[in-house]
Amino acid sequence: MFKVLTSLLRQDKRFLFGFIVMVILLAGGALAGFSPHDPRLWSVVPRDLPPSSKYWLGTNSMGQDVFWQALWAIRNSLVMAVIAVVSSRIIAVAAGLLAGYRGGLIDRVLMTVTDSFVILPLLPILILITSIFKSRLSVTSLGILLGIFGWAWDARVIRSQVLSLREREFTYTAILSGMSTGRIIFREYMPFIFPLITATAMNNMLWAIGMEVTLAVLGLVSLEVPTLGTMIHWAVNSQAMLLGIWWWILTPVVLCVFIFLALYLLSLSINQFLDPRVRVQRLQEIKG
Amino acid sequence: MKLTGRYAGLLLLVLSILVAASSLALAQIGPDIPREETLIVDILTGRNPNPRRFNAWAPGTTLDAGIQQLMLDTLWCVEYAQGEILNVVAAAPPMYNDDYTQMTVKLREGLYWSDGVAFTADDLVFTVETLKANPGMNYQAEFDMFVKEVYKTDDYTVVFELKEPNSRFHTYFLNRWGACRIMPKHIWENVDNPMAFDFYPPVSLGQYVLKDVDPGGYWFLWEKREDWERTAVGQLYGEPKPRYVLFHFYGPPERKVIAQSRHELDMCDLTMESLQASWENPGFRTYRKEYPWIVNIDPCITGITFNALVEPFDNKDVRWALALAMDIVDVMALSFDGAGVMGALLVPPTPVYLDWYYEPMEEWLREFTLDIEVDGAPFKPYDPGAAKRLADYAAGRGYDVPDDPAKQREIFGYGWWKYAPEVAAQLLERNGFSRDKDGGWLLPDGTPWKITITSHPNPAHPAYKNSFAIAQQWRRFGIEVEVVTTEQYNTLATYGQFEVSSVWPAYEPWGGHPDMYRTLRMWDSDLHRPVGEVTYGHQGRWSHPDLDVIIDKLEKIGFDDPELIPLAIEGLKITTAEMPSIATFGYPGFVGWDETYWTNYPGAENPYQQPYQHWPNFKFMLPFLEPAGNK
Amino acid sequence: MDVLRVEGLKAFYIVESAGEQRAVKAVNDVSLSVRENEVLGIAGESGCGKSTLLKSLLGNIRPPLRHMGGKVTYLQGEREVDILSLGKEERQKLMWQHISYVPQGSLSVLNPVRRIGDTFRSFVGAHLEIKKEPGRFESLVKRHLEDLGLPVDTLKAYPHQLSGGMRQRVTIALATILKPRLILADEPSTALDVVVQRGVIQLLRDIQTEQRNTIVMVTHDMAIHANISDRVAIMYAGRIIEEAPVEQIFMKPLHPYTQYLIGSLPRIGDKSHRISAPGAPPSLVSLPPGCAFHPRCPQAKPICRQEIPALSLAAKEHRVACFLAAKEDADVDSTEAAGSR
Amino acid sequence: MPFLKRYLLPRIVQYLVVIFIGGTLVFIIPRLMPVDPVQQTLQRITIQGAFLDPRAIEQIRETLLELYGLKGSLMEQYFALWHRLLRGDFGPSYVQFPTPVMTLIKISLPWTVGLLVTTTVLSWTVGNILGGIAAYYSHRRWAQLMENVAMVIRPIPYYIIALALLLLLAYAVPIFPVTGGFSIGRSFVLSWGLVLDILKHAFLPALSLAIVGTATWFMTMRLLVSNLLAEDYIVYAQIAGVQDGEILYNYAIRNAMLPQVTGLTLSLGQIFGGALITETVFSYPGLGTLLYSSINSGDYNLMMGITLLSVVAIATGVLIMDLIYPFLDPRIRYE
Repeated sequence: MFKVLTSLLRQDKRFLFGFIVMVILLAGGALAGFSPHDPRLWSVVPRDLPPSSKYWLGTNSMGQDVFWQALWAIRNSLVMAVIAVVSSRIIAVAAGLLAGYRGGLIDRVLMTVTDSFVILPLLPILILITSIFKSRLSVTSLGILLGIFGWAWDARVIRSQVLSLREREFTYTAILSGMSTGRIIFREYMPFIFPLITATAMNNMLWAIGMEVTLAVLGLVSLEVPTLGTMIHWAVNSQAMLLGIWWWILTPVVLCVFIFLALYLLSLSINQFLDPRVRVQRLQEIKG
Repeated sequence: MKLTGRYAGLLLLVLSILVAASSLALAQIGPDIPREETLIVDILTGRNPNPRRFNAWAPGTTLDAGIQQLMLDTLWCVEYAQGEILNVVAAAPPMYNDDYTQMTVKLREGLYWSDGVAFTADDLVFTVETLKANPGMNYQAEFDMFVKEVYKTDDYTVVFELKEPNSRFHTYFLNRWGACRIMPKHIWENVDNPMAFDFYPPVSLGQYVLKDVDPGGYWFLWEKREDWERTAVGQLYGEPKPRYVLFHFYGPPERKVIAQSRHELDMCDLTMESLQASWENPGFRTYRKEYPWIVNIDPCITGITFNALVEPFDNKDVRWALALAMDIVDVMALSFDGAGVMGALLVPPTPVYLDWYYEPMEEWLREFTLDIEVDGAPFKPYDPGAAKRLADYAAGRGYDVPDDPAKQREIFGYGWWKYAPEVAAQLLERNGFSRDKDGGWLLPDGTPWKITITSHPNPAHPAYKNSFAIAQQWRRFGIEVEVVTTEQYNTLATYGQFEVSSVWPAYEPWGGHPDMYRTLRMWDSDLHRPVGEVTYGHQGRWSHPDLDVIIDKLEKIGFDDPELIPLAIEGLKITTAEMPSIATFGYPGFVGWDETYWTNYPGAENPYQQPYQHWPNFKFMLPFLEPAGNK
Repeated sequence: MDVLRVEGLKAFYIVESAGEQRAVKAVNDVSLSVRENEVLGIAGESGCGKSTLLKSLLGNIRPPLRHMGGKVTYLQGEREVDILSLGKEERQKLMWQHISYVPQGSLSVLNPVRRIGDTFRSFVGAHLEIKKEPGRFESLVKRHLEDLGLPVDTLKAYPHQLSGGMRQRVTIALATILKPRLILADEPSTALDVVVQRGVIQLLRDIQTEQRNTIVMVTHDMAIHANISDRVAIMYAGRIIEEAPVEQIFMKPLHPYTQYLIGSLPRIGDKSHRISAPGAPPSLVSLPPGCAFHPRCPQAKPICRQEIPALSLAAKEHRVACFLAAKEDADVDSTEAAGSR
Repeated sequence: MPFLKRYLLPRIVQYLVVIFIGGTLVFIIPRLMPVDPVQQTLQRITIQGAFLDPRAIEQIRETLLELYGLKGSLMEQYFALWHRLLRGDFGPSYVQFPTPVMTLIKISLPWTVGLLVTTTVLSWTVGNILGGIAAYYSHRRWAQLMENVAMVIRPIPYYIIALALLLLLAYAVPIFPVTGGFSIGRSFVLSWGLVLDILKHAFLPALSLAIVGTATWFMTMRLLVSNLLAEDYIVYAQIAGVQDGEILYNYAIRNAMLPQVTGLTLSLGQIFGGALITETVFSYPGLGTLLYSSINSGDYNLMMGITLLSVVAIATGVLIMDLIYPFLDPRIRYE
């Protein structure tokens, strides 16, 4: 694993870039814990100051240090995205494996449900749901909520991979040698499915972060928890653009771009490293 | 690559055509509507998804895009800038008999509907009868409950016989931000289902008539009637100046700033931030030309309401402790950069109410004590110097603030409660609250105290900023606070499913009349319902036997009785001592006016009228506007 | 007359792994000439570089494959052209009318979403003005298919609707429609069953008879070479190690590797044990010094481990690169030896 | 017919299941909300009415529950819903009572459809073509530049892009209108001027959608095509000297297009949910703002109407897509 990492770092410039940006972002998120201010308190620093040596990214109209707010935002947004990714991966893997391995009626039922989730208009439904739970939507529960809606696509990808694996020789050998289903799946299939999980995870993470921003802009999440979305929400509603407090609005936007770039480039090169076909396969799965 | 080139060329062509087309006509309004004869104003309640519905008597119809301002005049109207009640369609104030079971209304003569039919007592009688007979329509329940009979004695006199005494029956026809409006009988008598009838195109009783609507519901264009003098406002104030009035919803505040920068919006409501962003707009002005810019005559008070049925807010000491844990200067600084008029009483601190209540009660407030001792003397919570502290804050922010204490009182209010966290702590501790080692407050049962404030979801609404600012105070005091902004905050409040809410801390009084019945009645104990049921009184679900007595007395005296004010003062003393809600400051109206096309808006230097375009009173302003002479 | 002359061609795959650049010497100093109207077979185990050689002959060198030296000269009419120094446009002009290509794996080389006829149209349209002359394309294709005995209906089909043999025939038809002087065929019959294979080879042969063109046939299958080739070149580890008329190769193979190759062929009536070369072909990344075959060669001598034998004439029309077979020609070009180390 | 049974039938079943799930979801979710439509209406009346007697409110409440059809158990309401839906009736809007939901949708739908169909199709076409070209000529500098631009634009929150465009082209350089669908006071008679006017008003929202849409399609297409470039049939055609344009369009893009067509269907279906944010930013008179305000005001019926319409539209779109897909991809037809 470590060898793979070093060789990717050395030979793939995109990977190197994505890796460095990601490491910086993660370090920033970890650093948030050392913030001198409670991120939910206002009036802790003078208001509306442009970036300076004292306040690296300036201060906002609520009297908060944008730098530390941004670190908290990275931390919370990434945590939220990771929770979304993990929970959606669990559902996707379970559904994909079950449907692909068992086939028959289970497959048909599961895939119909899956396709329904692919087709349902997500934004209106998410808005409906978040406006119910908004008060209780912590970073964790928002992550889980997004996870519940973000698995369908990838379950299909995993299913078709399992389908093709099932037809391969070693499955028959394994079955004939009396291996249990669980062992077959975990010992024999996982090595093939794991790359798929990593590849789809990156995209899912991007989706989750973007969705959080949209919901926050509409004011549908817990607004005092700093995330990239709530930072944008406060900046926009305090007219940071019109009043020229550019450091406040630009910080979360630039962070969004960097997170995206890092994840995108990482996924691109990891995919290429694993199997150049995976991406196409994923996209072709749409036609279902 | 040939193909790509062709596509790019095509795209470029389309683009340039569009840009060229755009630069030809910049303005939002079409070529047939001369800009200099048009007054463009904001719509407060936003897009009207059903723009061709003018049925003002069915629930749900949007009224503030012209219906209540220009189209349907009411019998009476509150004028809160001057503190009076105007007779609009009525020729005189209502006349009650001695036991308030009969009300007689004299109507103005010489009024005509915009389709040329004369307005008479028949219209009013028909309206009341129609509404009474159609469940679901506005005022059906009220008329059913009170009106025994309604008839005319001549073409301009209507008599209401009431089922039970009601000294304030006329207020159903008194326009504050809505009232029962009158239907043109000649149109509605042919309508089968008055609930479903759209009343489009509408017939107007006001000085303007609908010319055009946006099928998308973003704007409504009204044109001055040729027979404008045959209307109530025509008789009262003469000819309105703008030939067209355009109600136009632009969206969130930044869009209004943009529209004003292009001189496509003359009057609108802004927020503190968007107001600050508007200074570069040529011709821009605010209500006050200098800091704090805001409208100080809005008859609403902001603040925070406790749910008196939820522990520990059922405890007066807790409510007071939370009030004393707030620094009003910091609250106002955080929410509106200090722009506002603070008010300690649950009465809006507008000039007329300052005269009616704050002035007479000031002495009492200064001497008022809580039953707790500080340094061996009863604690006096009132801080007459709060206005000065706010003025100092504003000066520190670089704003131009007058030094004269009297001027400061006029701008920032009379005073507020002291910022006394140590007294607050004392109040809590004597009720069994304690602090953990980090200074965080624990409930008497030893668990951490966490308060949830439910608030308005719209960042442009004062309640929104206010609740975050108040949360900051309590958080600093050591209480864990969470602010939940939700569309449902009003419903939650009505069902009592909240701890602390930013709904209006007290119901608004009339605005232009000293009667406090409208406000105090809501704390009547017989209106209160347990948590989980809809309440029809104040959402805080607080009541007090002494206040019940005062409400009863108020109910029995008329609208012009000299006892009104003394009784109300007694009631306000109770609400002050009990602190069911914390009042913070008067509703700050951030109006933004563009003087490029129109001048003589009713600003602070000449408040001849209330300053809003969304209030029904807007129509009284139109005859006084002056064209600026720009083309 | 030589229609194609390859001189000292080198084409390596440059791969980067773990930060190091490595060269996979797939075509390593190959010289070759193809005469008019002959079928030249190129044989060798898989991974010996024969397909890469063909790619290079087509001028289809794209990363990670890189041209490291040498020339590929075609004779076009009176003109000699080096395909590797041509611009893209000029190279494309040369294609199909002069040089054509029958690829391996007929399903994947046909555009899956277009009908066979459309593929013919775009291939022909790239070289002939068919838009301005309505009917010219149709009659051309029809006549060509009829000549080859293929049903004209296949034009309306999609690739996946055809059987493997039919697809391969269609691919051959596609490659030969403009009557190229030279056809480069890469394993045209691999992956087909034996009966179909024979038909496909027969088709190629018929075309060659009919159109009188030259074929370079790459396949690992010696039986096919026996069947169709006039001359055969044997490749091993990126080099040509023996080149001779087909009878010579089969009757009198000189290189020990060729001997193994021929020796391992089944023969009717011969029940003796077949011997194939011991060991596996070397990695093209790190070739053994000297003759690349020496680790597997039972007769290897010290010189074989030190110097690379040059391809030299051992008999009439028979060239071989082996110190054992051509002792008289032992002086080795030292620069080339250095280049391949 | 096996095609019918193996291909068509499952898809039709799928279609019905999706609509069923969608309908059930949009029925359940709003009822979990603490918003009480009657309360919302009462609130509006309270705001608008001068002074309601508290006792009268109780009476109004009863009347409204009756009128809104909110009396009865949830099961009864649920069956009533399907009963109505089968007749194509979404019931009355609560907030705009008694105007039918369908009427409100009909007012807003043309604007949204006009705006979104144009921009979606436009950005899909442009994005796919540019993406294909950029992948095909990936080593050229301009292609790399295009990719970098798309990569930076794509992650910027759409809201910010829209707002920035508005500030730039309606405020800083005021060449486009701030809001609305067409000029005020213009008579709604079909004419060249009106069309131009509508185009002018739609330009900024369309541009914002097109920028983001194009960037997204661009990136997907680039990825698809660059993966296809190693395909044998493309290499073969290149060797055969087939012109780049021909290969790019008929080989690379034609093949990469297949998944993109499905993507287009899905995104066209989303139209019925309205471009919620676009319409809010540009105050465009479409379904998005209608949906958003219905959520805010607890107008269940309107919410359900729009969301369900959206579900039906997407499901139908996908079904139609599935039915014509065999014509686009010959491999499926003969499977």
